[in-house]
Amino acid sequence: MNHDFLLLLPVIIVGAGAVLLMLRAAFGKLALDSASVVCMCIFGLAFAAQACSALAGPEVPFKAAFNGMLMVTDFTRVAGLIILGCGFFTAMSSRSYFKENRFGLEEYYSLITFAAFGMLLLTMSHELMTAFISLEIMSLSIYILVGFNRRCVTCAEAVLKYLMLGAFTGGFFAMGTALIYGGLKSTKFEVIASAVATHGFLHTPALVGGAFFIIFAFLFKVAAFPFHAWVVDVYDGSSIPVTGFMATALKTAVFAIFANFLMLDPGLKGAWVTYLFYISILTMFGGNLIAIGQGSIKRMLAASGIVHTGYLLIALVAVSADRFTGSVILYYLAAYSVSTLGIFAALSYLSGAGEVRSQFEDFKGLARTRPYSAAAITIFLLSMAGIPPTAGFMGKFYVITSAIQAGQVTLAVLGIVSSILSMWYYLRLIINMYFHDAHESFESECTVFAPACTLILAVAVFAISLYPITL
Amino acid sequence: MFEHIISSMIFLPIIAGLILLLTPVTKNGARAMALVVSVAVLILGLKLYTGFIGAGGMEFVENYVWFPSLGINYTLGVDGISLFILMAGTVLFPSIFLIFTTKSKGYYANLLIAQGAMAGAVCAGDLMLFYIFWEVMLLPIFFMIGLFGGEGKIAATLKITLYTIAGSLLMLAAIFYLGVAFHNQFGIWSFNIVNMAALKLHGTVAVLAFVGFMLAFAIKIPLFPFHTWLPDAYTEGPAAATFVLSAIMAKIGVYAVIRFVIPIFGAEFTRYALIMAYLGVIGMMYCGFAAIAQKDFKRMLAFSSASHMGIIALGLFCMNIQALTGSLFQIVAHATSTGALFLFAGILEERMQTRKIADLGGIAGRAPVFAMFFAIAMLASVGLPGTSGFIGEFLIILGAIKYNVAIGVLAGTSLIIGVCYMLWMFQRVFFEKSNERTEKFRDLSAAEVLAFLPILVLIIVMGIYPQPFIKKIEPAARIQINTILHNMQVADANALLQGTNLEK
Amino acid sequence: MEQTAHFYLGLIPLMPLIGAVLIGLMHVTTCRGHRFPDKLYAVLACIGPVLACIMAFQVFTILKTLPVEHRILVHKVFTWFSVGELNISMGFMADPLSSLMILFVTFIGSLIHIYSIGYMADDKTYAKFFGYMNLFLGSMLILVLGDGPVVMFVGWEGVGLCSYLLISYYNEDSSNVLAGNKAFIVNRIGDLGFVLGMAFLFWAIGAQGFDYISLKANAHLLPQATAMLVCLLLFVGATGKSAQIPLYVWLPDAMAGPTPVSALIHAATMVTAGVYMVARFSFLYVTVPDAGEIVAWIGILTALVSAIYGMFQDDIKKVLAYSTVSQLGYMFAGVGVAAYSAGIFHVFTHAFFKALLFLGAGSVIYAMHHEQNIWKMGGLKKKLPVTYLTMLVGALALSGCPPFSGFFSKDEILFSAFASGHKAIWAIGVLVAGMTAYYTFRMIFVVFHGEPHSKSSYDHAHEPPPVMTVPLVLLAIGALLAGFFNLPELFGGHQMVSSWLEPSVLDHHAHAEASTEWMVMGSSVLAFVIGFSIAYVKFAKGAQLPVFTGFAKFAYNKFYIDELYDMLFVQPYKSIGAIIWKDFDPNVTDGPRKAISWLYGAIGDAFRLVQTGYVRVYAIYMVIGLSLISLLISQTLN
Amino acid sequence: MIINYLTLSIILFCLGILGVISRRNVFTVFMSIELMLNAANLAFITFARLHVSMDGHVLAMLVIAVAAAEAALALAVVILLHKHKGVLDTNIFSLLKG
Repeated sequence: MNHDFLLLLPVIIVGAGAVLLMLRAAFGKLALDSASVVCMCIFGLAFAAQACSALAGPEVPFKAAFNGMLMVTDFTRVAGLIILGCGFFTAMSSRSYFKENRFGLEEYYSLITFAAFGMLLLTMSHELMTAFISLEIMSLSIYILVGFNRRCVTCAEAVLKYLMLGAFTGGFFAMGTALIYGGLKSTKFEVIASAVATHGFLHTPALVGGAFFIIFAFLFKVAAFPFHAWVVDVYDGSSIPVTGFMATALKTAVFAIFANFLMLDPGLKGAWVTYLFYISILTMFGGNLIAIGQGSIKRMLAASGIVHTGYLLIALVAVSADRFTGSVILYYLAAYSVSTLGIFAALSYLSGAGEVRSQFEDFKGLARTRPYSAAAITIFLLSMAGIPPTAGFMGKFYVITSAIQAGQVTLAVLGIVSSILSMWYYLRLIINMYFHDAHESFESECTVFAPACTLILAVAVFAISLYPITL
Repeated sequence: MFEHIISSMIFLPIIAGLILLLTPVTKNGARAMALVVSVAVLILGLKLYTGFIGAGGMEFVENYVWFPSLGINYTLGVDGISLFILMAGTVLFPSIFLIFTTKSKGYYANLLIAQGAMAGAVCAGDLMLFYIFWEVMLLPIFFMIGLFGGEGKIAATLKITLYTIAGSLLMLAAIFYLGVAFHNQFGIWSFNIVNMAALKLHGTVAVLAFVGFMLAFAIKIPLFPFHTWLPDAYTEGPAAATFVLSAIMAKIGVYAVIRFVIPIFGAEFTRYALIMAYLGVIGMMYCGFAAIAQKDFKRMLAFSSASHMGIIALGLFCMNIQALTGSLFQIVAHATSTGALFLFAGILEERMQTRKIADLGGIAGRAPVFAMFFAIAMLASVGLPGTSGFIGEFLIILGAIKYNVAIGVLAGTSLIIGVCYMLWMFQRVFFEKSNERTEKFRDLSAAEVLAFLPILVLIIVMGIYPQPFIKKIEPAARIQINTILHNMQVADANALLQGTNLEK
Repeated sequence: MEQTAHFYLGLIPLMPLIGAVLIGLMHVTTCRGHRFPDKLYAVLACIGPVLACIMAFQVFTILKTLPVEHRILVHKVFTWFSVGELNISMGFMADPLSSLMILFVTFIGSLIHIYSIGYMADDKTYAKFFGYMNLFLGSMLILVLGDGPVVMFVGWEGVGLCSYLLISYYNEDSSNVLAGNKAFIVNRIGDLGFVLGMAFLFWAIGAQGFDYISLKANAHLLPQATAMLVCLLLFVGATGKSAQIPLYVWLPDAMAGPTPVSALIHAATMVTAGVYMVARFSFLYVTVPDAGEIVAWIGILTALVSAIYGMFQDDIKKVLAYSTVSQLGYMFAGVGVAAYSAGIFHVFTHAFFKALLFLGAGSVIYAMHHEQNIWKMGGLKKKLPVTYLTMLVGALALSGCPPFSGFFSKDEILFSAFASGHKAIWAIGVLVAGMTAYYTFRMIFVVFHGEPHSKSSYDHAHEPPPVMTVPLVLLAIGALLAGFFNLPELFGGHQMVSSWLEPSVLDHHAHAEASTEWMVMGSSVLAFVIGFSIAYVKFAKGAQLPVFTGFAKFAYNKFYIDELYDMLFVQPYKSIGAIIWKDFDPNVTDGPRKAISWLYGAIGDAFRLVQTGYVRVYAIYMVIGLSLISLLISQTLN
Repeated sequence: MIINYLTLSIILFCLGILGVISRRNVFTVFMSIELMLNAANLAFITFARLHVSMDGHVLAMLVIAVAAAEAALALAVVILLHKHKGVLDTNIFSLLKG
């Protein structure tokens, strides 16, 4: 019981912290800056707690506490670490961001915390309705964060698009849950696992349909190919730190639950491999093709996010369900999150008031005036492109290697090809930053937070690359 | 320090470069530091050279477990194949720092990083480690060309970077495949080059992996028809970048073919050697012909360099000891001669503010020392006996004749082709009447003379008394040749087997 | 005794090379500051050749003391490079052939160096000139002394380089540089033949050792076809270096260099290297007579063609240049019919009288302030008596008037051609002899006899200083007497040179009774007389610049061979380069890359259109995707 | 008997989908989404009846709660949009594209 409590501690900290922040803000007892500090403290504490708990290895299904609706494994532990880290750095860069864009409110931080709470639950949830609810907790907070800047019409448009399509998929998720409930008389994962193990996946049509709807919902959230269209606009519309948060933490959480659900049983996974195979290819190349045409950095990053989803799907296809550790997926997520968050942190203090600098052209000659920021951004871009010795390279290494090991040579080669294609737009930004003369001085009255965040993440890019995992 | 002599040769420059990048140093301070570091590396290199036995195996081996889970080790070592490329870089770098002064600190930092990375790529004994250095050594060049290049620099940068990265990423896929194949065959993970040789590869996937490797190296060398990035990059890039590209990086492509492709893909190599050889010799003639049409001396030198690389590549694929030793020797010879030529071109460009041959003339009268040095380097590059250029070219042609008469004869034409454009250029730049532009050409300063002397001395010494160098190269070359011959015998045996099967 | 000889062998080439390096360094280090006095350079320049000459004589005498079958000294200085079965050592070999060569090479070389002191006196880059000259002499000696084809090739290319440097010596004027380039490139074409020849030879019999001795020993192992191939390829090299058809075109242009250069390099020494090489490889050529046949024919045809050119030149040096080509043709005819000693003997005598003629021409030009057109001279006999007399000796020797040296050597060749049954070659040879006599004396008469054509320059003309005339006289004596070294039995001589060369060249001795020998000799003398008298009639009384028409015009323009080559080789080469660079490389070779990047961008733009921004449309995409997947699933279910 | 309820819920669900992709008014769209959710609820109840267990009812309750939250947010967004443009046509809000 004690142990269980320790495992839940991060969730509790985050949840309680969120409520606390909300209340303090409601009564106006909290300045914006201190709110950000508090938020960072919450994430820091939770992170510490998670790190401590992550030392202990065994799988803990909360039979007694939550009737087995939650389950903690190493996978969820590390996923939680990543999410909390993302939250921490988002809060950190938001502080500098709101120095220039003055629409920040204290609730902002509490919403981030709520979202993180939902994500943590989502990673741990071992039952469909729990998953649904935590998904909604996460999503609703994110919706609000996306539309947080009430004065800007694009934010409103973004939230419209995201909310509408999100709710739409939510409906599918609910329906899927209903179908599975109908088929198996329960929505618990282990019931599904045992059912698939005994009769095979295709035995009960209701299960097939339900799983299909649910996987569709996940694919939507991670912006896999046919369901990706929203992501570019929403990232573009929402404010930079939020975009960073969405791009990293949300993707981590959803991929965690996605993997958990898919790896319940080899039969279940085996049934979806073919579709995921094609979807991942489409996602990689579709993402590249969207990215190449973009003039705005945020849109480019959104599109490259689609590409990385493609790689993660490769990993999903490649990892074997019977001895699933998810180390590859998590490593890739960590590497990707670090570099993405890094770029968004840098953008959050470079883009200036009202995000005036959003296009490639606006960053011409950055290296002349702000060499260190330019260097950091370059590092992040190289990591995304998978150039050694960065974390991104090792991530690709693990993904591709596991794909080859799983016999998916085609997928591996196509993955490499798509990373060649992705060089185009990453290099474009580097070239703009370095090889042109500066039009402006990139002045921005920013606090130390976001630059510090950038620095830490830049170091992390190399640090993570040195951390070995087992396939 | 001396038990980790290679590591220190690799990381001393890299760390120095990073320090330069991250700390506010004046450009003169940067230059001084770069000079000191490169000289220190040179000293280490000389120590290594003197300590090198040359029995054919790896020496000065350093081996540390890095990623135990995947058998990726930090393995370094030097043998007769890598030694001279390593030394070429080590010897040539200080002279760059002596010569070029009027640039920002990033110039020196990038050069230092490139030097370290190239040393790493040459000494790496582990595929992953090699790949890491292989990619890292491109980055400084990317920034050098982009930051300090000419008008068309951005196009050139994009072209070279995308081209090379495309190649090397495909090689990466091949490397992963090798790793997995090794794991499947022996049950353990390893990317060690020596272990890889034990790998049994067959089927289309093996051929694809072979192509992946060859493509990366062919682009780097560059082998016809993958050379199209070269003229732009060499021409637009600053002199030092061009120097590094032509003198050392291209050679690392050649080196990599010997180091990786021959041992690992022996069967495929022997099967496709003829095609490669033809590509090499065609490239030699193609670029030689293209060179005569150039109005821009830097671009002309670029094509001439590509042309020579064609010959060097040819030497790899002739599969006999003379040709292989020849091209290994020629690697160093070409590094010295073409490297020097590009440095001279850089000086010309810097002082004359033009790259047009037509704008120049009569420099020999103005700057006899410069003219003489240039002439020596030029004669070496056209392979005049008594200079380093002759030995390698002669050996390669000799080997080519044995391998395939047609190729040999075509390779021989390099004697003529090279001389045509070189003399043409030399006449228009150094002879004839001087114009108001070249009137005020300043002859080499003492420092520059000092910087060039070692290169020129090397050119002459290697031409007159090459045996010591060859003695160090030959054993390693012989090992490679033996593996090739073994593969050929195996192939013949298989053919025979199939033949008998057909008879049945 | 032999030890000292070995010692010398290494040293002989080194002497001039040291001089070259020394002078070069001194020149380069001082070219910006104050110069060393020219005298110093002059002395330095002459020390090397003279010392080399003395040593060469030493070696010669030492060899002479040895018994005939042991007359061969080899001195391997160090292993040059050895890879696998290939083992090349930087070695030098003195046998009768090479010892004879170095003897007159160093002797004439020294004389010309001394001459140049005067001739180049008012030259700005005095030191450079002597540096090159020394470098040349060193390379030439390496060429001659080399103990194997590869070492010979070092000298071979070295002399080519020096010839290039010295032809384009006055490099302000682009035509000179072009001449230099032409020489270098044409030589390179020949060198390709040489290298390929070496390669084939090596893979055939080179494994046991790639120097002359072991090659000679293994020559019998060589298959006939390979031997043929090797001989022809080597001969290609020879045609390049010794200006034979089809590669003779560079030599006339090479006259752009200073006259001593023409005398030393393009008359006496370098251009005869080809003959030397063929003689060297006589052990190969004797195995394939057909190859010799080809050599002989090419030689005699070259002799004929260039003699025709020679009759119509109006540049004094061009006349001599073509006569050189023509004489070289004789030599090849000689070695071609396996009369190697005769060929070498002609090399020997030719060295004297041609050097003499060039130096004479040089002093004429010197006197006329660098006027080279013979039609602008005339009547110089009184002004330049020494030059006139010496040149007269040279002319007589060249045109084969007994008893001058040229007579004996040429006659030797013609006789062996006749005796070995090559009647046609002999006939052409006699014809050419007549033409030689004609154009030589045409030159002599036009330059020295008759009335001066340009008064002013005539008045300023004066005999050059003794430093130039003394070498002339010495050479004249040589030209006069050199023939007697190889006096045929007929005149009670006993062919010293031939018997001396016996051990090193596999001579094919054609024996014929005295009557034929008399006949042959008589015919060539007759030819001389005819040619001389025609020249006398036409020019002795002085003559004006003729207008050439018809065949004469055709010959005057050298049959338009240069233009032909330009059209056939140079222009195509350039245009191919242009095409590759302008059209092929960017569009074809680089095409795929361009296509890919364009396609990538294009599809990218298309995708941007699909991102309409209407949320409904996005929902529709999702539904379409859903329905497609569900369709697939239902496929699998059934 | 059960099957009818299921058919009804499927029909409702499809109507919802159709509404989302066919209607341009934000309000209608959100109503269609509610329709989909309610179809899910109906399915839950039906299956609860089928399995004779209360779980279905609980799940339905939870879904309703979530739907309510979503609806609240939706209304907020509607107001926000109306403030900006004065109309509720989704096609008006297509500034972000390409």
